[in-house]
Amino acid sequence: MLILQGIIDGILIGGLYALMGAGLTLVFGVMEIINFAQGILVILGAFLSYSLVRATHIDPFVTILITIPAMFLLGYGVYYLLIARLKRDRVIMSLLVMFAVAQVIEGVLDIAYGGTLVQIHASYVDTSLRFGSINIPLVYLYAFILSAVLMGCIYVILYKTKFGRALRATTQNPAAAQLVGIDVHRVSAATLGIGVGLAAAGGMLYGMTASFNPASSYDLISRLLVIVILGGFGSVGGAMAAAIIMVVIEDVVAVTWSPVWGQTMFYLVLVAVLLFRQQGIFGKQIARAQ
Amino acid sequence: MNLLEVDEVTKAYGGIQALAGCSMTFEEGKINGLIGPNGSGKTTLFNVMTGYERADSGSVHVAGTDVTAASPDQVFSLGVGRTFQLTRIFPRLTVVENLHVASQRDGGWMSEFSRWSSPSEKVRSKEVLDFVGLTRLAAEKAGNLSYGQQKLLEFACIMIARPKAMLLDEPAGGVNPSLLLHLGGRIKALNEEEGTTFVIVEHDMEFVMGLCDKVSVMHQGRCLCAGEPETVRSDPAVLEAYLGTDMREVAR
Amino acid sequence: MTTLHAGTAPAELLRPVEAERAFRDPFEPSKRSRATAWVALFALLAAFPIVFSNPAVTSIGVFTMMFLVAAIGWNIFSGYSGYVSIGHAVYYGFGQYAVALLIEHWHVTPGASELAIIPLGGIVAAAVAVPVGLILLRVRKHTFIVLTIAAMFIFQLLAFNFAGFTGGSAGTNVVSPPWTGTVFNLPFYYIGLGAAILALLVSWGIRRSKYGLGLLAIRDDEDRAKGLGIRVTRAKLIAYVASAFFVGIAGGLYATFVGAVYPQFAFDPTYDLAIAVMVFVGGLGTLPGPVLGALVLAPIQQYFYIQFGASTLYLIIYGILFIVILLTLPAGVVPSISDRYRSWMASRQRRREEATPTVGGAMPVTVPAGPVGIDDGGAR
Amino acid sequence: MKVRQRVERAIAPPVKRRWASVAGASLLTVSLLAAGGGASLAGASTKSAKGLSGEVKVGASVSLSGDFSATGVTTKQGYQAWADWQNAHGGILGKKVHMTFLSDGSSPTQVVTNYQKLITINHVTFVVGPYSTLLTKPSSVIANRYHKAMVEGIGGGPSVFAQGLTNVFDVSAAALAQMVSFAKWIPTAYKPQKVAFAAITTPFSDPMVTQVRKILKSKGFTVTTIDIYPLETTDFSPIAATIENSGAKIIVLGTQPPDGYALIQAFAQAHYTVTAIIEASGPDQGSSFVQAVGQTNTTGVMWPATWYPGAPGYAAKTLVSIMTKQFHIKKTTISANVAEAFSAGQVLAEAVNHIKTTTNKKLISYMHSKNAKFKSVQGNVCFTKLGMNPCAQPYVFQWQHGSQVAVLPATKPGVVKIMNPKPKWGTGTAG
Repeated sequence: MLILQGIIDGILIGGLYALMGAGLTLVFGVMEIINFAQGILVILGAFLSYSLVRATHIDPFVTILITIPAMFLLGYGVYYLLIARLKRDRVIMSLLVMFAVAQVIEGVLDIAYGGTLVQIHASYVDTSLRFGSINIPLVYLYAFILSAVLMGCIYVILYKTKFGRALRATTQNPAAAQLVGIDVHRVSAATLGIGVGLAAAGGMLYGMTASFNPASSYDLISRLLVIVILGGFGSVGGAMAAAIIMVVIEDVVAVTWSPVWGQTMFYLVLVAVLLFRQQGIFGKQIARAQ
Repeated sequence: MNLLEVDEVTKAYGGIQALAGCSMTFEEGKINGLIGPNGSGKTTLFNVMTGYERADSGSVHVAGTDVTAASPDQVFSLGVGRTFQLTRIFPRLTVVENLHVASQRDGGWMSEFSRWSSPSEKVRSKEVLDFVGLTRLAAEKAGNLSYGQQKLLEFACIMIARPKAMLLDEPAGGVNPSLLLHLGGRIKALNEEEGTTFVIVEHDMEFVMGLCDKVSVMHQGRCLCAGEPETVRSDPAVLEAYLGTDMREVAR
Repeated sequence: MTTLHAGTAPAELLRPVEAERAFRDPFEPSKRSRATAWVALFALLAAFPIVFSNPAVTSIGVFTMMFLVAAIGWNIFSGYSGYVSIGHAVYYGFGQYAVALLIEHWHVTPGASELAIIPLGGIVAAAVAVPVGLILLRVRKHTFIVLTIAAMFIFQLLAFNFAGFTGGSAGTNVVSPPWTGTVFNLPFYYIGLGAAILALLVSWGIRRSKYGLGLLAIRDDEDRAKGLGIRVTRAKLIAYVASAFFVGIAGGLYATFVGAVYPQFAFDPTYDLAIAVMVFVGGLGTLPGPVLGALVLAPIQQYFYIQFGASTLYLIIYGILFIVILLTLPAGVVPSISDRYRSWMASRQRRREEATPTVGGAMPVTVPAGPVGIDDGGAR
Repeated sequence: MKVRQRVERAIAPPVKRRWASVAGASLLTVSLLAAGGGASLAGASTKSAKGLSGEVKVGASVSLSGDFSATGVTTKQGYQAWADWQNAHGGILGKKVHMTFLSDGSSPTQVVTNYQKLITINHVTFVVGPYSTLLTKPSSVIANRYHKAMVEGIGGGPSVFAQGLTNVFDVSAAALAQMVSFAKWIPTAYKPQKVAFAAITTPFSDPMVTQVRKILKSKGFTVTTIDIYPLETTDFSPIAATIENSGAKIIVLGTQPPDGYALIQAFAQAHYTVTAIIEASGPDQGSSFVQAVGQTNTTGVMWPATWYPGAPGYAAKTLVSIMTKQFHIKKTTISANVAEAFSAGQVLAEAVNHIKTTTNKKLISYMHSKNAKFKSVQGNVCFTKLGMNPCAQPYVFQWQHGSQVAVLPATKPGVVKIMNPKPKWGTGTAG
């Protein structure tokens, strides 16, 4: 029963990580950028929703109608302001730039909110569904549902729209995409916008399920990176599956053995998988040499 | 004697059969041409021969040694160097530095940790640079060179290690005619003076036919035929294979 | 020696001197001036704690030396091979724990004999780096970055888990040498400086060796390097172990100096980012880059804490400063300055040549070609 | 986006070595920095030397950013409040107290430099402790090197005392003592039964819980589950699930605020009924706790602390009024850290005023002497050889009807009756 509870918790929380990870993997896929700021952006999203809820007493889920567009613009701006200017060693340079961005955001959040731990509130925060001894907190369930819906939106955007086609083309070959008239910069900027926008949604959900302060981002980003690697860089579906599998493994180990080993296992699984499959669980085979 | 032997090699990517039981031999001291329509498996064959990819089945031998499962560096140390269709040099190293990358394994195991810019090394690299005519650009970053110069540099990179065989993948691609003439001259010279074996994948028929002692034709992952340029040129099967591509090119 | 028909000069005429001249960069400062600069720099560093003897200043100096050793070490692997590791804190941690635990288990008397244990931190770190490197180096660059972070967390968690051995969350103590405050920092400073010089010599030796060239080749195109006979895994592993050694030394220095070793600070997730920032700002893959980066940024960081630490303003200032440097000098300060210097020298020389139109100039022209090279002159 | 000039490169071959120019540049930078940094640090020293005579300088490093930023801020407030109170009450030896703060970003590295700076550049006469056991350890070593007493209130993990330093004085109850009164109370109220334990891996929480376990085990209670989880944990549901599954009705948690909130929330969501629950930290955070877990879930939750805003300690009322008036903090939300820092200051001042000299050496030997007893906002203070405070009798607090009250030890003044068993989750009233 305990294991079942672990599995259910893992699936629900995994969904949330999938949402936060989706932004990361999408951005990587399109422009090979490891967005090291995704962790603090999630926290930023959480703080924005927190402020909105405190100021207007609207439901937290409504706040994302404001925070997602706002954070989209942030991502869009960051692309043109910073990332587009990087010319060489983009992978690592962008990692460092985004790390610097993360520091700046953390500094700003610290000044604005201080280090106090806060949590986003809603009336249903204590409610949960019970099936026998299995217990499903409503907040987690809602979070999972919203994650699923947003992931669905991402799927639609990727596969059913013109923008999605441009985006996928850019993922596969930026140079060729440029040749057929795709404005790679605009696609990239929009992608970073979407990635950051997803962080806003993920942040709201994270802020409802856990208490947070500006220093919470470091633990988040390392886990998100692991998920994205396992899912195969650039694969949204992979990130989703990896997130759920990883969190389930972690939670099951945590309930049956110990939480410390649960977390250790989280990282050990990554190392073990990569020893056998360098492209992650779901990543495609690396393109053949020339 | 055959320096390179490819025996019944197969290689598939997903549903595409790039090599379908390809058997081929390349004689020592000869300039061998390897032609075939696009997608006939030439580059894949190179990859398999030089250890960049592992054959699904079949075997590859270099001077009698089985290299089917060898890694690129092992193949190289047996004296087989190659170039790439899209030139691969080290753009952030200077031209001279590029050259010395390949001379790593000269000497004993500690030689690796010796200076690459020792006087004797420099004499050797100047010889090679003079040979291909890049001395003037020795201190230049390789990434700043023009495409044709990069082709020459890639050629020189292999040459400096004095390989027994050089596998050139479309050396003429994107190179202007005068430079191509120069390159052809260098290949010929190296072949005559040092006895280096060449295998050249090329679409420029004039270049291949004028340079090679022997030409092999690939089609659909197999060796269609091999022989003197003249014989190959008039082989009906070859014409058949090229049908629909550019017959005049072949027949010319 | 084989006789090749060279483009112009007959091979018999080739002599080492001539080859030497052919490759010389006219703008390169002479060996002597370079050596002088380095000696002067280290003389200055050696004199620093004597001139500025305040313990708070020398304390910053000690931490700067730790960063200096680690940055030079880190650059040996990540700078030269292009495999950016942000998990070298593993070796920082192993250096710390090895030294702290060895001192404890061998009952080393507090004092100078503790300092003798510091090199063991490097050796243990290097020993750990062999199996860890063999696992991590199987993957390529992007994945490698994340995998190094994961490895760091694994070891951090293990340090928490095996509390019986490591002391768990309470950490491990090293009893500080019983020296007075005025001189306490000096031995640590000079050990750090010595280790930095050693690291620099190794880095320099690697940079001028064929082996180092192989690493740079791996950075530019690993597959191609492999095809040119470089045993890439071996090459990467050697550099990885060498850099782990120096980071381990920095860890050992930390353990004896600070006296407290904790899992989360030994295996610190932000440690490598700090190092990477230093090396990138200085100039990745260059010899003086990490030296410059560490000497400037490490003290600045500590100074910022003291000066602006009252709020997190320092984070913002540091972040913005870093972004500005990355965007304006993407290759790092060292290469950017040297490029500017070079183009300035070149334009000066051009002007001089225009004034006195002589063919030749500083370089022996072997190919009568225009500035664009032999694409045009290949038809000779 | 600028396009680099290609032609220029062809003419001026850039070669890898740019040492001289760079070595020159770095030389310059280093010397500038050395001069600049040294000068500015030294500048601080001349300024401070000139500072008002008749001031007693007390220095502290506080964590205003990083992991301990939340608690670091309250620590600073506590010291500041103490300085204000002390100055209103005659200062130290008739001189005004001047606090000097440096920020350490929660890093042990910085703390080492900071205390050296405080002592050698700011020339503080006394030092008081930073936040947390983690940082107290290295900083007390520095203080010891300069023969300074390290009077501190927030670094009572056993590892601080394990260093064997004689200059450390922890005015608060040591970690091991924190939950003792709870552990002693349980056997009086309950029959031996299953008890669940969980603790975060910090040098303070972990030993605290271990001590309770020892005591309860000796009284015949059984341990069902021990979960030790790392600092990085963000998802606490597996820990909650394990405890729920154990069926234990008595729960002892070595928490920090985030997990302290999360576990209560998880139990509440699962409607997991417990009869007694104590958390190391979390419930002590006042309104943040209420906000995080919801008003109705607070009732009955216990935590150990040496102080609470209504406690009758020495100068307690003044402290509360300083905090509310000067720092605009609601009475109910004043953190215990404030009192812990405040107490450190109080004890320091009392000791110095008693020996009538600012010599640290005499201070240390006096504080170790048998008859040295002090009173603080947290209660009585005396010291063992290693600097622990055996005179402290930490309270156990409980949320009752929306306010924090002391419930243990029952003999102490101002202590109210314990609410036992704890009501079901969500049934607490706002009071």
